[in-house]
Amino acid sequence: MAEAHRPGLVLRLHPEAFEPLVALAEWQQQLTAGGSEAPPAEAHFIGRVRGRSASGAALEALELEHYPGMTEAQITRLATAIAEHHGLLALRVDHRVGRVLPGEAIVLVAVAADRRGPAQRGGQELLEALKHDAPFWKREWSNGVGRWVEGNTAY
Amino acid sequence: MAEAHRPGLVLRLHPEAFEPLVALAEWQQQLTAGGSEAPPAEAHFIGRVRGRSASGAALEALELEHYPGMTEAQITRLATAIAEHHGLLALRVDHRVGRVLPGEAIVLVAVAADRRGPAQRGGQELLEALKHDAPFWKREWSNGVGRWVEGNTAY
Amino acid sequence: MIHVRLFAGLREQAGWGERSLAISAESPPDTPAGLWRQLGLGETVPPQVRVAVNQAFAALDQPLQPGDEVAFLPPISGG
Amino acid sequence: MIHVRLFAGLREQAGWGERSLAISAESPPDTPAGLWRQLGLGETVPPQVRVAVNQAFAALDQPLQPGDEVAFLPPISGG
Repeated sequence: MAEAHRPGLVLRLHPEAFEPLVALAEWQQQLTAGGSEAPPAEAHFIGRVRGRSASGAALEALELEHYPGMTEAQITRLATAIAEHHGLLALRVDHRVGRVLPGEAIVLVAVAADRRGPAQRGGQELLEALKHDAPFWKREWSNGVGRWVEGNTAY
Repeated sequence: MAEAHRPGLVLRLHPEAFEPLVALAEWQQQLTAGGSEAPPAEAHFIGRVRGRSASGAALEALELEHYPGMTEAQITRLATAIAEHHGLLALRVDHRVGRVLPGEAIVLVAVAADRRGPAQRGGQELLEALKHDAPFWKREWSNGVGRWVEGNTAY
Repeated sequence: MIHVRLFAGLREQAGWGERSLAISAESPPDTPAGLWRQLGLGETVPPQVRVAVNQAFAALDQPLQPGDEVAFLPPISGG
Repeated sequence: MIHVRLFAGLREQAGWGERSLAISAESPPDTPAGLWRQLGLGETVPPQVRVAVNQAFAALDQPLQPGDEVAFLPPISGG
């Protein structure tokens, strides 16, 4: 890559459904654009909406509120720190906002590195950072009633 | 899935180049066939051939020898044990054999689970198991000379 | 002026999401903790509420400047 | 008969990859360690070499049965 020492973050916030494998294909193409060698190690994580709420009721939808502006700034800060710590080559984050239906993807995290350890650890840390330190709030809708989710599902 | 309590392993050994995202798309389709809900958590790892040998020479190709029959049996045993330990929903392993060129994918590991922790940990364990306990042997070819790789690259 | 934003459950409890407050030139610089009281949101900011100033996390006692955007954030649940 | 297989570097050092050995009915059951000597591969199996019997890892002293497939595996480098 032209900027091998400044690992790039690609960040997309999606108000509509997105297809994680299409996002990954686009990212991989960018990484090898201009004949660059594909990274030796890639770790991905995809999170999708469950069909049940935390209380076990059938879920109609998950509503994702965020803080426009801070979301992008904060994810960039988090990703940059993790990339430097692990010496990553590239990162990609796709995150839904708005109304998300059961089975739809909420989040994609992808990390490229020279070795499997940094790729896997970097991807895990970035996902935890999104869950705890990026300004997103989930509201579960069941039977027409919305309930804000306090905190995250168990790791 | 029809067999929710018997997590399925899809295993493919590829004598020719394979496209990891195509394999993932096929696997995801199988997981949601018949209207089954997509798994809440998916972790993937893709490993590709580096352009340099362990000694730093330009690599022409990596040759992957394996033990037909034992490879499949052993990966099935490893995946089954890891799936039971972590309560996984599904697993997929794609592994190249034969002559692999720099930049080509050697391995894809994909794991589906109900939560991110088991998906990530299960995927990591399966990858380490493939590296240490499945009968594959790598030979690096540089300048027309082949050299068997003893052991694995650093984690 | 200081711009204040509330999100998610906090916004719904308060009944508003955005406000702008005038700051008088002679008053001491305000802080997020002071704003919370001044806006009638409560005596002290609850421990689970985090504060951002200009879209970055900040301390409750950070001195504020005219033009700052202050946000009170309920517990985060992203990813 | 017992079938013996060598892989990768071991195969190339030995100059062969597969052999079948007859077992006499009166001889005691052989083991992978015994086969290694009998085939002239060395006095003892080096610690980095692993053994598989019928395509599953096995101990060096596992008694062998007629029809078994015994493989000697150099250090693995998969994934």
